[in-house]
Amino acid sequence: MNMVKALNDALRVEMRRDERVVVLGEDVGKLGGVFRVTAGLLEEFGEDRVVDTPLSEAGIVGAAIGMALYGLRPVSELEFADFVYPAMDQLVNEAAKYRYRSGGEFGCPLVVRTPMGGGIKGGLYHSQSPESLLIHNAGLKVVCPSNPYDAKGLLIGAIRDPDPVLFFEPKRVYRANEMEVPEGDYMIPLSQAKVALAGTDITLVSWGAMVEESIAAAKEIHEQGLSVEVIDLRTLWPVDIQSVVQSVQKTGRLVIVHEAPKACGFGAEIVAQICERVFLHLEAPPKRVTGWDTPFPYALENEYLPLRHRIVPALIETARYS
Amino acid sequence: MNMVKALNDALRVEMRRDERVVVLGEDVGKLGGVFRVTAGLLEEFGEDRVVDTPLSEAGIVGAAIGMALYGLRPVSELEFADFVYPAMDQLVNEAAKYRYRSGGEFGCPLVVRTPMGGGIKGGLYHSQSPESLLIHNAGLKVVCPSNPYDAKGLLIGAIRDPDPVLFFEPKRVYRANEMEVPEGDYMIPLSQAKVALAGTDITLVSWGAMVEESIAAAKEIHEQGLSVEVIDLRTLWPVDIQSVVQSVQKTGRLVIVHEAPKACGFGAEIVAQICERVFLHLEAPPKRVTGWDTPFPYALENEYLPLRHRIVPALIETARYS
Amino acid sequence: MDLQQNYSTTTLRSAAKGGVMKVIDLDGRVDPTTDPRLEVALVTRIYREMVRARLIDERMNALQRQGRVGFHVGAYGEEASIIASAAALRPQDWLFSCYREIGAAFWRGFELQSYLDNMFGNANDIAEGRQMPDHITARRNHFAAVSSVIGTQIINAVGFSWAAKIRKEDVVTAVYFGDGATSAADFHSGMNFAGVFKTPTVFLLRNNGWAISIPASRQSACRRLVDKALGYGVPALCCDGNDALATYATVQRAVSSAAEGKGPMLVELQTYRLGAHTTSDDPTRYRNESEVERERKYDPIRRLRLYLENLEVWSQQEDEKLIEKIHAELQAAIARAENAPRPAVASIFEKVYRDQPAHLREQQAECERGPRAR
Amino acid sequence: MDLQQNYSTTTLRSAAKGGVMKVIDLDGRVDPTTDPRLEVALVTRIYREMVRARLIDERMNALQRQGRVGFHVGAYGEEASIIASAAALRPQDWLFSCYREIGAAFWRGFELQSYLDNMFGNANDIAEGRQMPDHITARRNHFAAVSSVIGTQIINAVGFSWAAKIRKEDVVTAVYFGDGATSAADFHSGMNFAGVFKTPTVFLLRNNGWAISIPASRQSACRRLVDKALGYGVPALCCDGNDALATYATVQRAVSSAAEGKGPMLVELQTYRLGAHTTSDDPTRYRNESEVERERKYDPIRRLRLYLENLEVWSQQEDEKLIEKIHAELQAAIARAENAPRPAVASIFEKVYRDQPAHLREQQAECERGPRAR
Ligand SMILES: Cc1ncc(C[n+]2csc(CCOP(=O)(O)OP(=O)(O)O)c2C)c(N)n1
Ligand SMILES: Cc1ncc(C[n+]2csc(CCOP(=O)(O)OP(=O)(O)O)c2C)c(N)n1
Ligand SMILES: [Mg+2]
Ligand SMILES: [Mg+2]
Repeated sequence: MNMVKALNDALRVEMRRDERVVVLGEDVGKLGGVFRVTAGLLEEFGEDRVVDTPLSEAGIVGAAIGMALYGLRPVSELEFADFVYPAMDQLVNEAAKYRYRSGGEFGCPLVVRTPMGGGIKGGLYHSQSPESLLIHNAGLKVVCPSNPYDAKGLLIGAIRDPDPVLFFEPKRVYRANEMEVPEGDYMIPLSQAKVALAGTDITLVSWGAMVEESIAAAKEIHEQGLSVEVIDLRTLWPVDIQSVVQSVQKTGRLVIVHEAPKACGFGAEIVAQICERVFLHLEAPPKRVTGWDTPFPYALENEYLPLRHRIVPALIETARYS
Repeated sequence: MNMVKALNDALRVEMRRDERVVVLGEDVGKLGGVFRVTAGLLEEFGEDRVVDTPLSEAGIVGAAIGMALYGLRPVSELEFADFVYPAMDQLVNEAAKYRYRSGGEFGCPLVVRTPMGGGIKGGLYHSQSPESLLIHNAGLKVVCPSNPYDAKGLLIGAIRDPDPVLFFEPKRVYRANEMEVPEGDYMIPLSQAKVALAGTDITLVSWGAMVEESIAAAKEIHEQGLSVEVIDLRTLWPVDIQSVVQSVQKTGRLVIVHEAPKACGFGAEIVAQICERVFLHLEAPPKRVTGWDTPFPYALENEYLPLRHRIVPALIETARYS
Repeated sequence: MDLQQNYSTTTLRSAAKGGVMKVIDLDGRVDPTTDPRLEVALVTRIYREMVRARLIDERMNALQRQGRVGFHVGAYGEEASIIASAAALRPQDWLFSCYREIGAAFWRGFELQSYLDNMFGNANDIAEGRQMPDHITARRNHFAAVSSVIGTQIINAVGFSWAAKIRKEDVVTAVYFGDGATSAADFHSGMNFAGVFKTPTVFLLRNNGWAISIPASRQSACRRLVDKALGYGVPALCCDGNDALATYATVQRAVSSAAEGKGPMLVELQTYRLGAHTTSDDPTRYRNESEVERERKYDPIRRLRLYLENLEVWSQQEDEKLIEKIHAELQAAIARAENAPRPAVASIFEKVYRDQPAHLREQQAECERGPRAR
Repeated sequence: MDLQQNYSTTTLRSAAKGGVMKVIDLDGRVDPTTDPRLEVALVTRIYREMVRARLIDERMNALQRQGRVGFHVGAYGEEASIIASAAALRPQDWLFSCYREIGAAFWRGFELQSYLDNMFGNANDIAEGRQMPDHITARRNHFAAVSSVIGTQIINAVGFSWAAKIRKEDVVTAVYFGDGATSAADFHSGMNFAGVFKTPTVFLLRNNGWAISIPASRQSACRRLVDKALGYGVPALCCDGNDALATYATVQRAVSSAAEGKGPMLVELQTYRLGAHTTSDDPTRYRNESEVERERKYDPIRRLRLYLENLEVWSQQEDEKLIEKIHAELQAAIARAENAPRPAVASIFEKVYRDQPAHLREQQAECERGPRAR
């Protein structure tokens, strides 16, 4: 099953199990979403629970907040993460703060799914990775799976979570590969990172589409006798920093790989936290391999992305540092 | 002159000098802005150049972008930085990317002024410090002065800058103190930090309202024989990292103080950059003293903010680390 | 008498097709053709709540001036538009509001003590002092948590009412917002979604003529604010919001229509902000005192009192008793709120999420361990 | 003949007061009462550009299928609404567009070679391959840089036209957007600001019945899209957007009105998207082929050709010559664009700001120094 199918399956499982779950967004109905993640849901669950909305991201998220306050479990889709900005006010000022400002009288259990990152030649406006903006604003949770199995389990976990979850789907992975994904119900709890590849010499932290690139890079330098531990964060916030801490305690070296621009990206936060927690274990400066601090260009997409050709030298440099 | 007057003076200087400069925003006309920064401008420059707009931040910024494309030099005011979110899409997807996506055919020289941070018991929605969100999105510049003199010079610098500038005004400082501010025209170029207090043992980096708190904390521990170098960044992005690097090369210790929440705040970026650049100089883990990772509470504002009572122990801890 | 003439020329006044619904004139006499013939007990209750709202406002303004509360946003002159509209809802219905409609929460049973605990931001406050004054939460009273951000509650209310429709539950959701809010993005998406999905939403556009210093005439170039509804396929009504009976009747019509499954309705409540925008505002900088003087004639409380006196169901004496009672209640609630402890430091770190995550546990410990602010 | 009947029942069709402006019928005959009596040379030029636009579309779709360009968004069936509207602008006027109005840029002199350099994202492209295909910039042609974000250009165009008004310069700014965009926040602020500040803006609402899979009837519950203008105090006109003469005449009226200082106008151009949304789309999933079949009758190119043929100023032969010429031009431009080099790596790091800051100098050096992507 590829990631698109796995996500579709997760939605089906939850919609069958819990009739409070509704799906809304642009083109999620008849079309089944521009990436087909919601294909067939309209036919199975009907117009009340699978809703094609007018073209307004603020509307999609703002209405979902109202539904969540009422007691539904809305799952909104934004067509691309680049279009999260029209909904930022609702996310940051309403969803993120509703529980807090009501002293816990109201909760806001909603999921906002959105395809993120590069990999489809989407240029400036179909490639962005805005995760750090949502992390910075307290009250939101942020998830980003790297493979079909995790995608299904995490989406189910996100839907059952009592708080608002931004669920970023790496569109480069959507149909890139298939893997065994169990039928039916299983859940991966949020805030648990996974060791995607065990190793001893360097810790590489990543998420989403860059996990595969990281593993490929790790395997490549394995031939040179370097053993890289790749940690797939899976949930970005609240982050499972203990998994990273434990790994760095072992390796003493840290590389972080993400697609978003470097400046104030989530990589910086991990560097800062690791410095705060295990400074004396660090034998080399933590290194970030990221998107450049520019908009996301169209033609030179592969020069923009932190793909294996850029990860390998970063790993070698970090390994050799002394 | 206090900061409000200094900013007002900067606007007057630029509006007299350059008739392309126009001011627009909610209540900037007759009322002179909710903090009176634009007081008297309507009377002097007339309705065409000082415009009270309808209640729409997206409109204020979106229209300013169009004006800038035409060749004007709009200065927008958003009533509080907390209301930057309705304008995020225009800022991130239009202002920040216009030059890039047009191959430099168009520039977008506009300034968005907005009062930021705590200090007036504004609670959740009149206290936020969203600077890191704007830094993360390439194409924007971000400025935050800490005192009246810099505020005037930097605002003039921002207005003359060829690119979009977010100009955050620390409202806690607005009327807090007076200082000598020259009449007439002077400009402080962007991207130049300032050593606000020279020292040798620890580098403290801050901006906006926390600079004064930092200096106070530094003076307090001076009595204990610790010499703190306080760097006021003034421009947050593009950051003058060299000033920080030079200081850390000398001190080997770094503390960053900012009001915004810690996670993915600009402090993390500075930590990461300093690790990348002068790791071997660091004798202690870089430390962040920041707003907590929660919304900004009303009653316990002073417990939320990283005021001197929290800066002092952080400095001591960092100084003693070995 | 032309309504347009009654109001300031600087403010945009709307008139729905067939005009503006009015019942009581300036002397408290009713127009028999529009009189909804409400029960005296109901009207008296509305009147009492309107008086209470005004006295609370006066008291809060005074407390703010004395530096005892940090801020207040009042509803001086807008009491009918707020309380008579809330009165037209059914018990199971819900209200979303902006910051100026505390009176509507009181109507629904929100306790004065809870209000004052919010005003003082003390430990007993429902939100434990996290929010500014006048930013209340009253879930038990079917009243959503107030945000400061203009307009956001509109689309939230639409989603809320839409959920009730999906769940086939007989709940209408009303949402208050000001003339300024009609320019906000969430008015646009809210009205549009409500129209398309025929949600049981009642949009209560409380047009008080001003958005801080911006007159409604500059907020939009439309002839009448209700014209905006047409662009969303949403029917609209308009009433004199300083006329409690007209307000009640008009809002009730909208509520019934929504409850019957006929979808949303926009109701413009034409009123006037007699006071400052908030205690932080100085309206003399931008509006003429003469305009305000002119508007005082339409004071909704005076008109409703004259109506009740004409019916001989209310007297000067009763008025005095009422005022005294409210003052006493206020006195007691203020004393309790003012003497209550500040919120615990833990309140900063709790309820960000349902379950406190590790990083907030750490930060709370750090905060509790460290020195306190001076 | 009732216009409502001509179009799919799934799409929302508007009719301005006094109905929908039409000139040419399906057989190319004109209605003398509405005929703007345009010069033959002008109409012929419009026709030629419409044909060119269609041929470019066909060719780009083919190139995309062959994997030679990455993406294309066509205007099949919407050529009149795009080209005849652009034709109604004066030389000094400006255009802001969404992604579907490249034909309008061509009208204003944008070069085919520049277009293809964008399509291939090569080093000669004005934006050096930074943008997706069909996202052009043509400053020299008074055409703003295209964004993918629906609606944002509307308020930008309002600001632009407002600037011209402030500078007292005789420039009208027209802005294209789709029916879907009317739901976006920036339509709301754009229309509202234009109304309030009486900016010389012409809003060109290209209603092609669909926003990807969402029919216009679900985009809004309003009866007619032009009804939205009323809520902003902006006058509106409506025309058959598949009728080049009606489109020209209607848009010209709006441009003149704006140029005369009468403020903005909304023009709804009623057309139909005969093709897929883009090359990434599969419309068979959500709309009936029969609806599309029905719409083909209203093909704007066929109608305009019949009109010209009726006037005996155009012939089959000329058509063939035109097609041949366009193909040859295309062939040459494609070859040049396809063989041009890729943009330099430096292009990633340049033009983020006017002057390259230190951190981008560093990142560029790092990128240039490091290994290239495989
Ligand atoms: C998004 C946003 N922008 C600006 C403000 C600042 N502000 C607070 S109240 C107000 C005016 C609101 O006017 P209106 O909607 O008419 O309500 P009223 O205060 O008159 O009841 C403004 C601009 C805000 N709170 N939120
Ligand atoms: C803000 C935003 N949301 C969603 C999208 C995805 N999207 C691209 S085109 C489109 C439909 C636009 O429809 P319309 O405005 O009618 O223009 P048309 O394509 O029909 O010409 C959508 C939803 C987008 N580009 N921008
Ligand atoms: Mg108002
Ligand atoms: Mg369309």
